[in-house]
Amino acid sequence: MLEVKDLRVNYKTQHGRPVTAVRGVSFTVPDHSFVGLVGESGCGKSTLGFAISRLLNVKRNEVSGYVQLNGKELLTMSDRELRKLRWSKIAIVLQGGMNAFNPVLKIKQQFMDVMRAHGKFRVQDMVERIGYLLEQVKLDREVMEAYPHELSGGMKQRVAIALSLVLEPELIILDEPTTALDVVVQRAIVDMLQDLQRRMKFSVLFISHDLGLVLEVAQRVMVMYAGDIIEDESADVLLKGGNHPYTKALLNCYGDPQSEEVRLVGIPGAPPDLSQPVVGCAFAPRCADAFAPCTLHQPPRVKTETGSICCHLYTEMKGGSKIGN
Amino acid sequence: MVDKPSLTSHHEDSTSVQLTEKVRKNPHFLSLLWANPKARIGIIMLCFFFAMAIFGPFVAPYSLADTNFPTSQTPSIVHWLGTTQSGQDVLTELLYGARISLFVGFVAGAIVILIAMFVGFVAGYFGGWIDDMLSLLMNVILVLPGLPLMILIAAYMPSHGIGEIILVMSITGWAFGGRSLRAQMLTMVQQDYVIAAKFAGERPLRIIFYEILPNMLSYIVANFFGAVVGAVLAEAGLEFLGLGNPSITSWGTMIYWAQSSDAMLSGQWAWILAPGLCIAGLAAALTFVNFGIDAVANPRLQGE
Amino acid sequence: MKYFMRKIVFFIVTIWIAITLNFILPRLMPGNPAQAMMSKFAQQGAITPSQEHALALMLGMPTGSLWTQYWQYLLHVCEGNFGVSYSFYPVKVITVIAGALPWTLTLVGLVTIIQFVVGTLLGVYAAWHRGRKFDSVATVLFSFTSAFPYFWIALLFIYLFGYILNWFPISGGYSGSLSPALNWSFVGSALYHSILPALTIFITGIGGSLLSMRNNMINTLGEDYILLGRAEGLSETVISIRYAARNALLPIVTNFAMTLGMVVGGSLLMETVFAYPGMGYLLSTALSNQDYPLLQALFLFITVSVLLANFAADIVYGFLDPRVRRGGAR
Amino acid sequence: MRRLKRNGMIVATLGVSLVALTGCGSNGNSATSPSPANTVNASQLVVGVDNGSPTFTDNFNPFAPGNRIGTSYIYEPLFFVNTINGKIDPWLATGYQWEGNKKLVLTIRSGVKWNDGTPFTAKDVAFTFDYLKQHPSLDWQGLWKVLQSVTTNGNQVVFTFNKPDVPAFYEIASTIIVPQHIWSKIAHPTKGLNSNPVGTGPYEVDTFTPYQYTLKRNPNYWQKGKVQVKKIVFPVLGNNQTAALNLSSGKWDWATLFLPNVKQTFVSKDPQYNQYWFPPGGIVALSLNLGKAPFNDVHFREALAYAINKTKIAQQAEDGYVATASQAGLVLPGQKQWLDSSLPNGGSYSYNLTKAKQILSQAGYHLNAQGQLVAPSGKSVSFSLEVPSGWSDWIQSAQIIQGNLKELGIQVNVSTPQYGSYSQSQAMGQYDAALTAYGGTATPFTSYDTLLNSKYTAPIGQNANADQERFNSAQTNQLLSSWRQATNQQIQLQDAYQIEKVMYQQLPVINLFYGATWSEFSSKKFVGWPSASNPYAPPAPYGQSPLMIMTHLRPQS
Repeated sequence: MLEVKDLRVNYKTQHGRPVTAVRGVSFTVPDHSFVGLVGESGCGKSTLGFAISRLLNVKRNEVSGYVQLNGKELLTMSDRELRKLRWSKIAIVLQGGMNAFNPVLKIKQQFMDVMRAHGKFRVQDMVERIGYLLEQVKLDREVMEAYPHELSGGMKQRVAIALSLVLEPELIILDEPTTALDVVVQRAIVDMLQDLQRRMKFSVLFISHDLGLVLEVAQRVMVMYAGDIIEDESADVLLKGGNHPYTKALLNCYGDPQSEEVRLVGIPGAPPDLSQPVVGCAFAPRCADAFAPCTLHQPPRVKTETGSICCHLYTEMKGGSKIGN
Repeated sequence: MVDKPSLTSHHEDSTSVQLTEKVRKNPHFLSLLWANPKARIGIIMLCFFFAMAIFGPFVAPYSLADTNFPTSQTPSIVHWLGTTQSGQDVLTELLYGARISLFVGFVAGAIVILIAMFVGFVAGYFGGWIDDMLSLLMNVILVLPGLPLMILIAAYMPSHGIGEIILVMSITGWAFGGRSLRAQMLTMVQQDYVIAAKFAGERPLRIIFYEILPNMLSYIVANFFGAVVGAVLAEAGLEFLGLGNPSITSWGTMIYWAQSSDAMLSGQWAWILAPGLCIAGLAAALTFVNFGIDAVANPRLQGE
Repeated sequence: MKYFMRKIVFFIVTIWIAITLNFILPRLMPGNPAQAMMSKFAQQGAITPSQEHALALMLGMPTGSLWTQYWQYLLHVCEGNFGVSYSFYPVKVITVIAGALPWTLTLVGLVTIIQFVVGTLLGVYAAWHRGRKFDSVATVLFSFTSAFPYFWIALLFIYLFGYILNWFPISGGYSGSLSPALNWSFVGSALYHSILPALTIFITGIGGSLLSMRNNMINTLGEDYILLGRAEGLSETVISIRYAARNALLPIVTNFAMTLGMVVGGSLLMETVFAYPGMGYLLSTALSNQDYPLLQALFLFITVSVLLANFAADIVYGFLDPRVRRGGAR
Repeated sequence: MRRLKRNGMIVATLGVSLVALTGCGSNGNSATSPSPANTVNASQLVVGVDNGSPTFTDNFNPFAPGNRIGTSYIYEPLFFVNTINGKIDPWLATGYQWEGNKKLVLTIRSGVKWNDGTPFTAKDVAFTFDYLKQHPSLDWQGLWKVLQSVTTNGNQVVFTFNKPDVPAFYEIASTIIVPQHIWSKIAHPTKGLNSNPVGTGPYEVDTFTPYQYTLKRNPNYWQKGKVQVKKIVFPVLGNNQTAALNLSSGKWDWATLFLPNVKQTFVSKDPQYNQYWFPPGGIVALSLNLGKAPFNDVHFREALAYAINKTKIAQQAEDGYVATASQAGLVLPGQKQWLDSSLPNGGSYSYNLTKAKQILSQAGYHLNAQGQLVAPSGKSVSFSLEVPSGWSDWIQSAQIIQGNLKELGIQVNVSTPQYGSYSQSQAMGQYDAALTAYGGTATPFTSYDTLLNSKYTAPIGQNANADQERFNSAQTNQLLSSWRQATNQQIQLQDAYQIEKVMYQQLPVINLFYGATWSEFSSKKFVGWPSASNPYAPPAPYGQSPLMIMTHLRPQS
């Protein structure tokens, strides 16, 4: 189980103040669960994903907080330990997959590189395993002999998923895995992913800007805005409309995911400048329902029946109980 | 030369994207450049050389026409860098020489970049057979070894002077810039706003100059500086071989005179050392500025 | 295959253009080189008509229409017949060049390769440890050295190591008392004589390879597959070499022609300063003697050498980059 | 490159080929195993003169322009002509006699052998000249334009002329002689390499590598008692800079280089032995295109002669190694026996700016408001001055002239075209002004003839082989013709005096300074070098001087 507590990421810039891309985020990803993480471009969701897997550039980013995988603290772990743990416990699938493969190595070799980094395998066994995994993602075994440029975007994405499974990790973080693909391919991959997750019993943190897509596959969805998770709710609740005005607005953008009709309602305004301290609710300037406290105090995180939310409006109306500080 | 990476980043969340946006639109490009330590060294050095070219003649200890000093002197208090075989003060020559060296470098660089822009833009914008032909031409010129080609052309030139040197360098030097600007143009024409402008029926010239050019400025400047470096070094090489006009005073002709007057034999190390250092310094200054431009334009090179 | 065919066609077209350039240039410029040669022979006084006639007979002036001459010229080039050198008369140009080519090829070729390997490795190191002391010092230092004019460094070396300290010979390719042969004393002498020239190329050239490798490498380090490699828990060595350096090398191989062109150009000047018995020194003596047949042939040989090296680089590139080898788009 | 150094090389080439004709030999291979040279050997002379650029070709062919300088030590002429003073020493011929002015009889030395042991005879001499006739490309002097036949009569060779040409004697005298038994079998004299030369000279080829060759003494030499240097080593010269460094570091015993501040850079390195002598060997002059205004105005030329500071040029451009040149067109002091003593000031124009201005204003020139000189025609005077690219001392001279003439209000543009274009524009008369060299010949006749004889010139736009400044004077032509036909010394002298007057008064060219023969040598191993006090030969290691010098050198005791 992945447990994230008060995670903060500051980007250093050449000029002026650091930008706080992730502002004290806490959440958990339980075993065998499929969790979605959604938000607009620039909201910090990918940064969050990278921070969890400790892939951010140490020199340019300050990361603080706690990230624990099955009780082991990732952020302070030694490099050697971390390297061992990577991929065998926590794997990642990158956006688009276009550049996620070394262009000069065959697919097979890239699989083998990972396996060799984590143990001794006989070539024959490795080939067998790769073939099996490729079949799992509904690809031909022969694909292992191909170079990345010889594959289509959808194929590459499948290979990326197969690659993430090679050491049977407990958690897979998928960062916009389908963004560059067309809708049909996207659907096929998402379905396959869901199927794999159910069969192989790993956990998934699925990062995407496409709330509609996430709602279809995830059990639980976290909505991120301006570096913070503003709503963390079960998919069922969100499908009914959610509680946070931002979530609602996002849902409106995509229309009713269950209906054929798509209404595009843009959200006016732009996210705040994160190099300045945020006073009050970050979404307040764009929120149609904002009232006095919104611009003054940061809304506390309160529990809902199936999740949590940060919104004065909700607290006022439901009087939910605070979590944490 | 450094291969110019693409402007776009794959990590949307990274703030560097915002920086890149600033590069494109923010007028404070120079202040960003200044923030880069290497670029800062480069800019300071460059300012120094420009100051030398502008004010050199005013601060020079003697007049350039003054040829009545004892000849072939080694450095002394009176002549910091010694005197030449014809009784001129080496320091004075060095200060005056900055003008010609910078002039040749920057004029040749400007011509080179103009040709490169023209050919690169035409090839990249129009594509098709025009692109094929121009690309072939550029590749051919690129693989022909530059200096031997310059020597061959210069050898047949009836006379030698600044004009001829600039001409030779312009003929042979534009292909590198042309190729990289073409590549840049190729990615630019696929940008949405360019496609939109095309559909809106804007004329190619307008699209190139109003829509595309501003977004390519950092490339053009980098290529220009690269061309200047090439021109400064090539000028020195041609002058050294006696293919320039030795009656003018530039850093290249200074080395030419120093070696043809056996400066080494008479122990006048300063006469050889100083102009070479100036050439290297000028070229290095431009390279440093280019590092800075690169770093500002290319997020991956940042944060050093 | 299409890739290689294209490269071969390009190779041939470029050689043809170089040959044609060689033919056209002298004819575009005013003044008749052969005439110049004549007056040169008769420098101590003006040339008399009988001398002019004698010389014209001796040197063999081109005749016929421009097209005939061009056709003749092409044929001669194909036969390796570049005429007779003015300054080495009656030795054929091709013989003169055959004496110089090996020296340049060996020295410049070898040092360029060494310089490239060392520079590239240092570039990898600098990029991998970006921002650390080595990187900062190396980038600044090598930006300077790569801006040094070759001939200038060569002059300083001769003065310091040859004349003042007397550690190395001032000029030449080997000791005069030896005959070129494959024995230790000759090879040793040749190596000893090549140290300063080699050092010149090395010092001025290494910055270029280092800096371009460093920058490419930094670019490559920003690629997703590097990030993924880290996430996969691959070792530093595998990531830096197999993933980053291997890919960062590709654009450098593509730009080989330019790098090589610069090194060759610089080495030519270097040879002139050291009176090294190679193509560069030959070029500058041909230049000062107005030995046009030799000059033209030298340009052609240098061009063909660079082209061949470049062609080789293209082939290597084909093997290094599967996108080219396996019929991808490029 | 310093132009005069370069000139040295060219003279060397010329010396051999112009004069040449002789032959050489079969294709034996003399490049045997290399001897361990470079050890300090008191009996060998190391000569830094032959520029392989970059390496040597094994060619001792006296007819080929690109031959080895060592060729000069192997083949010999009929007479040794000292170009410094015109003195003639018998060499392969012992004497000569003019019978009228159309018949020359030479007596050939007996007891001379070719270095392959074959005796040398008058037949070889006649063969050599006939060989020139058969191969017009070898007849650089155009001797067969005036010769009718060359025949032998015992040990005599008879030259019959079809028209009188007494000065042709010098060309015949310096023609080098090749063996009939070798060259009669060679059909294309210039096309082959001659790596095993057969000559009568004091040396023969010992070893050869592309970087160095050595000559050893010819055991059959006819004056072998006089030849004491056992071995001569010719290393590759290299470029000017490295050559100067090598000379300065004492690696060579004899060289011909321009060195700046020679006392410090050469003599001081070994003051006991290191010496130099730079005797004048020609005249460097400002050539003005007489076919153009205002150069066709003798007053203008005279003003220029006064306004140019020749002393400064000699001091700065030539490091003070040379003297300013007499306007008479003679290389002094060597040719002083030809000088008309009535010429004022030895025929020299001294620097006098006031006088120059005065002459100009008397001739109707004036300065305009911008300070430019305006000719009587109303045109302001400015012109370009051409100097070959890379001849740095000439360029420097031109820059000084530029500064001098600025004082007169004349704008001079110094241009440095490639040599080819430079020589072409003079040949075609399409130039304003140029620096040029002439003179230094054994008899001043040859210099005057090529400089002044209008039969060689051509209208502007057409190729003139000589007289490129386009001087045209019937009186001068007449004087030259008279001189050409005169065997009588007095008549020759009278004609010379007249021509000197023309040179002095009409200034066809403006003489600047004497071009020097650069020569540095060390007396550490050998003494007996030529000097100003004993100018028995020009001190050059090329041309025919070595024959004379090698018979004068003796070991340092």
